[in-house]
Amino acid sequence: MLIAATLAIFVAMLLAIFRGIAGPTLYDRILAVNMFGTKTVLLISLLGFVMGRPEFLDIAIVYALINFISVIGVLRYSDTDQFKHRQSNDKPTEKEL
Amino acid sequence: MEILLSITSGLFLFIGSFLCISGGVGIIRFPDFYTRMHAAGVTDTLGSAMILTGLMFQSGDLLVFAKLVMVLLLILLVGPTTSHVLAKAAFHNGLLPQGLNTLSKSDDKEDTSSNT
Amino acid sequence: MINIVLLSLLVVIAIAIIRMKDLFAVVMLTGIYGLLSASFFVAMDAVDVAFTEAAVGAGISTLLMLVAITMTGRKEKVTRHKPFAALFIVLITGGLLIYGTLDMPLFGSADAPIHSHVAPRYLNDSMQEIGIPNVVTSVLASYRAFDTFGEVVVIFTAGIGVLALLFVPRRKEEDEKIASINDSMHEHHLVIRIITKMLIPFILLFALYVQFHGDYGPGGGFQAGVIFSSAIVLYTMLFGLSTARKVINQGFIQLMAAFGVLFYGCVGIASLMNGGNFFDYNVLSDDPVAGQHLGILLIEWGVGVTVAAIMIIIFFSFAGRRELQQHSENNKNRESL
Amino acid sequence: MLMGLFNNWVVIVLMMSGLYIVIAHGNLIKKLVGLTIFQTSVFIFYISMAKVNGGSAPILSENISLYSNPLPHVLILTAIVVGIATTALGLSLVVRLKESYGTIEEEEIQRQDNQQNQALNKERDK
Repeated sequence: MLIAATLAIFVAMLLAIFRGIAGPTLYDRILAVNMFGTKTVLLISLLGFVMGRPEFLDIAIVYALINFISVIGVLRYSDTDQFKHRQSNDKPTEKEL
Repeated sequence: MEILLSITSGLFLFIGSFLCISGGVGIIRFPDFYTRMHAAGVTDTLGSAMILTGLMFQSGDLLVFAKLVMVLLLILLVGPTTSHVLAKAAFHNGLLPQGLNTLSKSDDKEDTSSNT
Repeated sequence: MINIVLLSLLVVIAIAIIRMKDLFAVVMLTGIYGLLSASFFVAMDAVDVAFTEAAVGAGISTLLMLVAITMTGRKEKVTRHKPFAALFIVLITGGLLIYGTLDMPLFGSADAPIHSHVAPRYLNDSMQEIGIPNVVTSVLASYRAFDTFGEVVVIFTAGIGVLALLFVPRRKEEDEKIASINDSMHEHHLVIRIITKMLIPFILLFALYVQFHGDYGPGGGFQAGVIFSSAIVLYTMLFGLSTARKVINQGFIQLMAAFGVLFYGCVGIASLMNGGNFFDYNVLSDDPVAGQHLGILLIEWGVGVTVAAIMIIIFFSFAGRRELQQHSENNKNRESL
Repeated sequence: MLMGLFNNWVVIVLMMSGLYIVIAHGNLIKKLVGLTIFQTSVFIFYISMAKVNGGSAPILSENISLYSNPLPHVLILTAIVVGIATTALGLSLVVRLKESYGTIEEEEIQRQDNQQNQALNKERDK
């Protein structure tokens, strides 16, 4: 069951990466990073149990904290004039890709 | 007792995995940012809670159990907060949900005036 | 098995980074890249490294890059500088390197040359010689303490460099004007303010736990320093730079950065004075193992103080520069209106 | 064989992606991102060398006998923190370049430099 849960997390991570690459708006990417961070916390907790030494959960705690900090930071600094009202400008850049 | 614990744990892990995958599908398939955020935000928190609870049944050690509880508390505290802030920031910065496009004209005007 | 999945995801992200033109998306992907590589480190048993990468790669480095692109512009120009020549060089080099790997020992084999020289001694004897279970910490802080000293000095020097490049001397009357433009997060985000107030003490406490628990589990001065500084960074982002500077005086932080390095060096001098070699902690106390414990505790403390202080200095410098730029832009806008 | 060297090959692919970004892209921030990818590939190389099949994390415990090699972990742990410090130094250089040149594209900076040099040379000739 642990292995199955790990695989499920991998699938969710893959889907989050797709959303992170595809965009289209800035907030989709932030959402993808946030979701990816939560999945990483889960993955690390699960990996501890899969590998038989679950006492290293400190790393998962750090992840949960740092993930919060980085999302807040991203929102804080995307709040500037340069990034505002970019909805219309965002789409052409995606077509360029 | 052992069997009961592992069955309960497996059940929780299964629900959690299902929620995680459905959240992943949601973030890919939904049409605009706000619906995607709805999918990701809800399943993220609930799925994590389920998986961590499932792991708690297997922990066996008090320290590991305590750490799992701590991770769970953090996720319960942080997950909804980030979703809230993300949605708020997106709305404030002029990203409109699908079907509300009529409002965007006034937004564009504001944009040009602030850029000059 | 897990490592193959993680590495494939890393390659996908690296290729996506090459193709992206929007620097914001690139920075977001770098964040995911950091998270992924840290999961890989956990799968490879390198828990201490994963700890560091978690705090650094996913948090601070993403934030610094983001602050930098808010100052330098978000879009990359499309023009490429001789892409085919570059591709040619890259393919040739990569091909040669792959040819080189054919003689490498296979992944995970226990008889690879790397496992045959000093590693067995560290694993077998460190419990008697140093007396702490985390071998990584005992190698870092005792066997290779001189090396770590060098690394700490490098971090210190880089911090001084950033300070020299970005430091803005400010007058008091300007200070208030600049502060007045930059508290938007403070004003409008009530929920996040309360949650942050709840979290910051916890983060600081957790940093101290990581600092002192480094002997028995993953952790140590480097990780603790970064986690401590990220709490301060969180505070700065929410309440504005000038408020944060009132809480933590910049001069004091600079003093602490220098103090940490000096403290580290002094432990080495103290062991010289007591008749041992540089960083030979056995002589610090009557009992060699107790001496080692004392030495590692002191050294990790020095490392933690320096790393935390340097990270805070770096973030303050970037944020201060950004505030100054915004201030001058606002002035320009006002004049043009 | 294929599985045994897979890690090394991924490291090389990542390293070359980083190198390609550094060579082919003119944007200085993108170059720094390329350097970060390059750096991380080296970290991955070291850490995957340290792994021993069936081993465990190098934190001694009574009922475990096989551990992974701790030495590369030590080297990489410090290298990560040094890496972020040097990246910050690079970013601050980029910020200063943007302030004095108004752009962070390598070619435009080069062009501005050339123009300045030509102007200086002309003045000297006069």
